[in-house]
Amino acid sequence: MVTIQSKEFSLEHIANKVRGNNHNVGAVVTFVGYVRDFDKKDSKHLINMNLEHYPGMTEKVLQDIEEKANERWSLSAVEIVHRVGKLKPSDPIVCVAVASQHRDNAFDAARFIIDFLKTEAPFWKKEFTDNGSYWVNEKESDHKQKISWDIAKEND
Amino acid sequence: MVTIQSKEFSLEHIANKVRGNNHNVGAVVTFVGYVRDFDKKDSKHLINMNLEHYPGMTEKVLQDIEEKANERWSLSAVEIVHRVGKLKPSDPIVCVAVASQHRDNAFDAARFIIDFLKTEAPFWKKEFTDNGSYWVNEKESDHKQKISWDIAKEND
Amino acid sequence: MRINILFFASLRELFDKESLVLNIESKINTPIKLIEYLAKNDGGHWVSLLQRKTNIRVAVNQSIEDWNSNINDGDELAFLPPITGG
Amino acid sequence: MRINILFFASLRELFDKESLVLNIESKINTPIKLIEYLAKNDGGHWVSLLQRKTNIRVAVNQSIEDWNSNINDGDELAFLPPITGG
Repeated sequence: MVTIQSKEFSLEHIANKVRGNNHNVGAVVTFVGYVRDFDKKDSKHLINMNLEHYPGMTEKVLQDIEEKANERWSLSAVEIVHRVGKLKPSDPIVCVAVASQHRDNAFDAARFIIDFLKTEAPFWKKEFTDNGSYWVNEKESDHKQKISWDIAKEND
Repeated sequence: MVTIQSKEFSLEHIANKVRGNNHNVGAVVTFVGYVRDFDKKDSKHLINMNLEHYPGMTEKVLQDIEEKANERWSLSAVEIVHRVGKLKPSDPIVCVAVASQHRDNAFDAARFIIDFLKTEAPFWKKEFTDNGSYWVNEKESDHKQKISWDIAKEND
Repeated sequence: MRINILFFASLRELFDKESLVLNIESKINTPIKLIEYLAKNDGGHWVSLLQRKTNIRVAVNQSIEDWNSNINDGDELAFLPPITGG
Repeated sequence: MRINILFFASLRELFDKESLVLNIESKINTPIKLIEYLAKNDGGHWVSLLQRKTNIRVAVNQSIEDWNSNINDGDELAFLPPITGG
């Protein structure tokens, strides 16, 4: 399930939800991404950021990623929660939680989902720092990781 | 940090602890393993289980695994919590939580730790089912996964 | 035909608007034809958008599409700067 | 020499005890020599343990060691059935 919200989320709540009442779930893997306050490369400190998205398309893209993960691995449930709006350093931004019978599928799927979310879901971060404000550039490394999944699939 | 306990743990608590007050943590990955109630292969239902361990050695082995993960990846913190004693179906057994600046290290280390825990840490499960009680056999697949990390290291 | 254009993030700031409804001739039937036409006729920010084209993706009706894909009457066309979620 | 032996899980049930202190000659200085000696002299469950040897690991002072590693006076020797945590 996909949720876009401005308020903070509870990891325990999401983990309980993804596990549900399913006594056959043996593994839950969660990933939480946080706002970091310092960019070593640029020596600037973050004051806060604003997370903007494309309502409608965001949900569609994330549901599509969830579906792709379900096609690729045997999963019990998936929860994707992404925040938008104003965020401070060390605030949680995103949570991906995957429940499955065995741990391998949960680990693989969680990683796949966050890799694709980072490159496909229409979110944009504007950072306000002690050295000015700017739109964050897309990371080259994120794109490489998305591509590596495509290659892995060809080799499946 | 390594904790062996009989009481239930809180995922939120562990995740907060592993993140600490570190504004440079960008990612927290957690794995929780649960007691499953049904073994398809044997068509038997679990009533409960008893988890036994080797006090002293368990802590030593898990601290050693944590240390190896810290040598191999750049991590902010690691928390390993494992329960012992009587457990029912769907009870959480084990939690591994890893905090790091970037998500790749957190994912890799969490997986490494649970793979090694499963093959190296002296825990034993006795299952009480509707079809008798028995000590769980070591899983062949767990051993293969541990070995794959050794191979990955040689290729590093 | 009628195309609803959406701008996000740095492009929203550049154009100083979130959306724009255009009535264009039906022969301007791809995103690339549209911005080439607007850059030529209106200039301004459309020229900047055209220049940044390799870093911008287009979404037609909320799906990522090629710059040469078809656009039709009533479509929602969005220009997406490099995305940075998660 | 004095060796403190610990049994866990199925082996604890087999021997019906958690631990056992043995006084043995110092020439019986490896885990394999010890269980071969005990299987020969005491028989019983030590024979079963010897037969299951390939599935049992030994820990000397809480570290996994080879069946041919040295054991010394005062050591803690544990026999570990296949482990199944997590």
